[in-house]
Amino acid sequence: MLELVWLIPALPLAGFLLLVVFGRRLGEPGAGWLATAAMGGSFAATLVVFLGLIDRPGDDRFFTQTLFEWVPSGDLSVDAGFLVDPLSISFALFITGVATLIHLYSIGYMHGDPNFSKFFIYLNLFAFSMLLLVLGDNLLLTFLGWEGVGTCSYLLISFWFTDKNNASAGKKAFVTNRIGDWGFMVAMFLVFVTIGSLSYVDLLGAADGGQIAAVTATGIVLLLLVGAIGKSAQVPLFVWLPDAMAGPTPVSALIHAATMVTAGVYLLVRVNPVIASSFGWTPDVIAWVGVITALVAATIALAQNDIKKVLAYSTVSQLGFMFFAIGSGAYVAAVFHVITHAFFKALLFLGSGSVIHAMHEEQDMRRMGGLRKFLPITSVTFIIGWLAIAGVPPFAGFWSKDEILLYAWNNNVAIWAAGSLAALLTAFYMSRQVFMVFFGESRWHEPIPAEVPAAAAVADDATSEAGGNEDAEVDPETGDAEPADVPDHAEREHALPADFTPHESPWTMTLPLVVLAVPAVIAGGLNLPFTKDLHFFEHFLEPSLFGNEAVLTGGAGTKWFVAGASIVIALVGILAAAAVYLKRRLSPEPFEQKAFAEGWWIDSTFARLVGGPGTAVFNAADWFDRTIIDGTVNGVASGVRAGGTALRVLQTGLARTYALSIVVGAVLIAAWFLTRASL
Amino acid sequence: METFVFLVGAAVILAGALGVVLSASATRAALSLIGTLFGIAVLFVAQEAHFLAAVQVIVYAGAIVVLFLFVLMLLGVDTTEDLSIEPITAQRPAAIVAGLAFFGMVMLALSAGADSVTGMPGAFDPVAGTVPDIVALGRSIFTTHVFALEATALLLTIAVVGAVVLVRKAETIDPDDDISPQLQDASTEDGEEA
Amino acid sequence: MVVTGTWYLVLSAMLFTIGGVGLLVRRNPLVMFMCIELMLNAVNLSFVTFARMLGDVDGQAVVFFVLVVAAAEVVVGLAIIVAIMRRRPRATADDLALLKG
Amino acid sequence: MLGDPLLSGGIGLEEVLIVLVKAGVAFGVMLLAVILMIWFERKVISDLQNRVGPNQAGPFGLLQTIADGIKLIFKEDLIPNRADRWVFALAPFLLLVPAFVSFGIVPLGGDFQDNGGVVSWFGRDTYLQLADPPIGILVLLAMSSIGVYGMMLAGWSSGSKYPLLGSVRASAQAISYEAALGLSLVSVIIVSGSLSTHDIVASQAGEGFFGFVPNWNLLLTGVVPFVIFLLAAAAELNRAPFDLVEAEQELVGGFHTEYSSIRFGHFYLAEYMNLITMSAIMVTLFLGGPAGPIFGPGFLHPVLPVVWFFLKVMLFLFAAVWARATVPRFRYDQLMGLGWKVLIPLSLGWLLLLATVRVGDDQGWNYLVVVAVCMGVLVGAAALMAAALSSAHKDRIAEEVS
Repeated sequence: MLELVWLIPALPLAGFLLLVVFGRRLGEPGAGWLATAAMGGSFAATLVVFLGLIDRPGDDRFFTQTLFEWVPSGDLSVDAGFLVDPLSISFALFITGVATLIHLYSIGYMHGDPNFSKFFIYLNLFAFSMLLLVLGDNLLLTFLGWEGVGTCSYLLISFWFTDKNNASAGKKAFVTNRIGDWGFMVAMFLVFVTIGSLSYVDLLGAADGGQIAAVTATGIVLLLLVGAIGKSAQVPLFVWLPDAMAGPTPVSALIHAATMVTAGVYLLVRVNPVIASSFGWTPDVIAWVGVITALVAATIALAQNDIKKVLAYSTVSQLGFMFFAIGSGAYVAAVFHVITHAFFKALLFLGSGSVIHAMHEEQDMRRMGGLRKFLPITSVTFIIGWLAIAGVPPFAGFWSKDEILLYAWNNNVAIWAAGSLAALLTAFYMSRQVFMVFFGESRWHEPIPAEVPAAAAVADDATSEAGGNEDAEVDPETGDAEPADVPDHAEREHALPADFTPHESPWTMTLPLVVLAVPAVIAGGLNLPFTKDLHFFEHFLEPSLFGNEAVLTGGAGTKWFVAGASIVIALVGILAAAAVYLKRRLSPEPFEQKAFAEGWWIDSTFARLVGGPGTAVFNAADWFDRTIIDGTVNGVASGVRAGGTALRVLQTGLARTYALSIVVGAVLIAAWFLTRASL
Repeated sequence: METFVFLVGAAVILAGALGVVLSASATRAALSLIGTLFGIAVLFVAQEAHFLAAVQVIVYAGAIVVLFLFVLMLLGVDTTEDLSIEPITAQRPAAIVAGLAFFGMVMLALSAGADSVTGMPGAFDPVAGTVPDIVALGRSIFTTHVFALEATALLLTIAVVGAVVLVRKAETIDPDDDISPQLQDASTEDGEEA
Repeated sequence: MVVTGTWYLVLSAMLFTIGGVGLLVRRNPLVMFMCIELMLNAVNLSFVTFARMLGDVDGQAVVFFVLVVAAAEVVVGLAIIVAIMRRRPRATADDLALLKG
Repeated sequence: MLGDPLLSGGIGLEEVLIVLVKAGVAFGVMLLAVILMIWFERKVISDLQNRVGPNQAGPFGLLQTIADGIKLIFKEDLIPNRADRWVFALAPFLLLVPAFVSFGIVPLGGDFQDNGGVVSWFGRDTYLQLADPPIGILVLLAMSSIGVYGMMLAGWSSGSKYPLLGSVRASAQAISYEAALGLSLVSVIIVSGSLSTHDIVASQAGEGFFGFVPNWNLLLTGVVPFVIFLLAAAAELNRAPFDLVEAEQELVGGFHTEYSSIRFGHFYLAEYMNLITMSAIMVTLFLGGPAGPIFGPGFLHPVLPVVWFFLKVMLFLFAAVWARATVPRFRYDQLMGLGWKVLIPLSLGWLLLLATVRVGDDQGWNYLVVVAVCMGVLVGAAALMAAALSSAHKDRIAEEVS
């Protein structure tokens, strides 16, 4: 059954190709159904492969399928092939599963969009790229998928590209990702130079066998970390992800929950033997990157008013959790969290999409409230997602987060402390969101509070303005990017009619919510901490980890203490939020610091850097390009032109002259051969 | 016997060739060309290439030169060319010098390797006549050279289509042609045949 | 006196030279075409001669293909000439010098 | 099977003499046949039209042709002022010579039943035909393509409009039908397995179906090539119903309008020579030539094949005259349409069919299946072509209307 692995990426690819050809003809909703069917088939294929995999004995769960030799070039020979092992198949499972649901949801969400079929083309291509990334049996194939998801995210984020902000958000994601890609590529070169192959089997085998020097391994891991930071939106390259909210909500769910952003986590977990053979401080670097990201993003999320931005920063924060899990050696926990996060974050995003849909594209939480009554299904499922992410047992998020914190404690208490703080903030801002959106009074006819528009404009558009400056990075000549002069909600104020009431979304949108809510509740069962026998997931992943999973030193007491602390933290966060936003006992002012709202000025710092010294460098490069490179090229061209002008006289246009020259040439050739023959 | 045939054939060939080059009228040139082609066919027969001789007559004399004559007649381009002038300076002496140089080269090569053609002798002996040339030729063409055969078939088809398209276009561009429609019809038909 | 292959080859060279010179000195495109045919025939003759000298029928096979290609060439070439002549009656090869540099 | 046994043992005086005699006999037979054929045609047409015809010169007017010839010789020989004299004089011979050369390859007699067509003259074995080149039947094609020059140059060199039109018509017609002629000829070659006319006749000499149906190519090739050949030959010969070249109402006298006296006589002669040659070729290709039952006393054995041959040729000659008397003339576009759109595709298709059957024989395929499949393919191709033609026709009409 494992031989069917090629079907997993092939089906979305087929869907993509079919839609490219017939998409417009199929129209709405046929194109969507085709894409969904392709994804569903892919999910089914993944299930089959998964069953085939668990059918094998534990140490035999490592299967490669070579399709053809892809890049034969001297010493470099790269096959196009797939690698099936517990790690890749776990990723493939939740990717195809969640993607199927998101496809389904999109049919409803994208209803009436003029580019309906194009959206599904991109979605299918995205899913194909992601599966290639995960299932590829060598770094180059993974890189292909890596670039593929980058391209697709660019296309999807700027799907409504007629709006300048959306377009620049897409560009920002693309450019930021380039930095990470640079790291990935250099890492690949290093790998090839070191072991002469790019295939995972060789790389992991070499690393596991201790054939890679610690220096080299550290270099590879750090470079891959750069790639992962770009793709998985870690500090300092996380700035693109919140802007990526410009895309349609299903895209946000697909990119931020299930797939693209987890690529970095996948990559680092995949190369765990390399991490193991690097210097001892390397994992700490990863861990600190993760924990700082988790904290920074969580603080920023506190002060956001856009329903999707909150979720975006929360994603960044959760990805930070996964990173410091990897840094702490808790690979299983990291992947576990990836999976639970995929479920509940997809649920939350789709839920927010449903809310936005109901509110006629209104995204400002200050104009929502009390939606519980109007959107029963959405609100119930959203609340489940909230409880899951906040870390309330027995919802899925609790188990994975607890596991991570446990390993963090085991590794370094400082990291645990910072992580716990991040968890507290998570519980707080998520509760804030839920209370603002679903509880309290409905506020959609109220104007935004008087002092807010300016602040909100700053807060809301800080990132998009920076997006404009990112734009400047791409094109240095238009240094003064046009600021977003009209705040979005000012336009929307007129969009809602007086007798407006929110309405529940169609079934294609609510069905995925309900389906996703189920694993958001129970996915924790994958890896229960109580006894060794309940560590299903850990056992399953074992063959992929080469025994590099950290070993817990503390006893059961530590476990219970960390778990208890997690529960307390979650409850404190929720209660505090309730006090501030539900009961209005406390002013929200201290929580919504300007620094938080402006994202610690990271974006604007980037913009200033790029706009100041950066521009000078760009100008220098521009000068070099124009004068030296163009000069060389043009010089050659004008030389050729001068020669041509001189030789033009020979071209008389008279056929007989040409014929004469041919005869002369023939005579000369004959003479040449005769002299050679006589020698 | 072969000497006689060769001498007569060579005389016809050279006379015809000179006729092509020297006669001012294009029609005379075409008639001279027929003479040359016949001479070649005769020499083919003298060298036991019977099939090629027949094909030479059928294709060259029967189709190609007929085409020339058709074009000459229909387009009225049979103006006698004034051979006493030469618009391109020094073209004529240069041509003669180059031609003689080429001929000299070939003669040199021939004298260097007279009667000693290099290469592996094949099994086909046309003089002994054990295998009729047409059988041997057929085998060669339909086994060793079958791909080339298909390619030339394709080439012919393309050529015919191309010729028809070329000629048709001119018709639509220039409807006030001085050729009567009937004759045009005939010329198109002829183009298709060859 | 025995006729050897060299006789044929010399004849072929003479024919080729005459054709080549004719191509260079004549201005009527049709006659130039005929001169090309002369050259092709010279080559054909030498091929048949070689076929006999070497006892290899492939020389004849080549002639066969030359015949076919010559037919194709004439068809297209004459079509082009017809197209040109309809626009510019009595044009010689020297008048068709639009491609000069 | 390698040509005439006469030449296999070196060439001496006897051989040269025999060949000269053969050439003389062939030429004599041909001339005599033409003279009689002209008389025969006039007589038969007269009978068909219910009148008497030539009856003054000699018994039954047999000498009428000779009288006409003498009259022609003594007429004034006119050469138009604008004519290209040299070509004008050459043209009739370009028509005449090929007609005779073609006749040279026709086996006139010989005992094909017992003796492989070999006769003994002066102690030498030979065939009763002027020449048996290994490429035999291709000579026919080569010569008929030379004949085109005769018509073409005759019309062109007259320096006059009607002959030019006539010659363009005639040569276009000849070239067009030559393709169909050649293709149907290939069918015969496939069945007989040789290009030599002698071998073709020999291959038809054997015992046929059921013991009495002759083993003729007419049947072996499935009649269709024969019909095509017959039509194409009529067109090549400019015989009715394809005698557009001499459509007096349109073209005065065709390409030889400006010819008079003996030059005109040459054309006349060539025309009938061609007719007879073509009939003889058809007999050779399809009706087994001189092959036929040999019986009776010994002295009859060399004579009977010649008789069979003569009878078969007479069949075609009569048919030609009959057609001239009864069938109306085609229009020029009909003629071209028939040639290009019917005969050539049909003969091509039939050729493919025969070739496939041949391959099927070699491979041991089921005969019926092969034929059925081939027929299916051919019918499909015909339908496609009919569709293409009709749509092209529609396009042309639309173009003309606009």
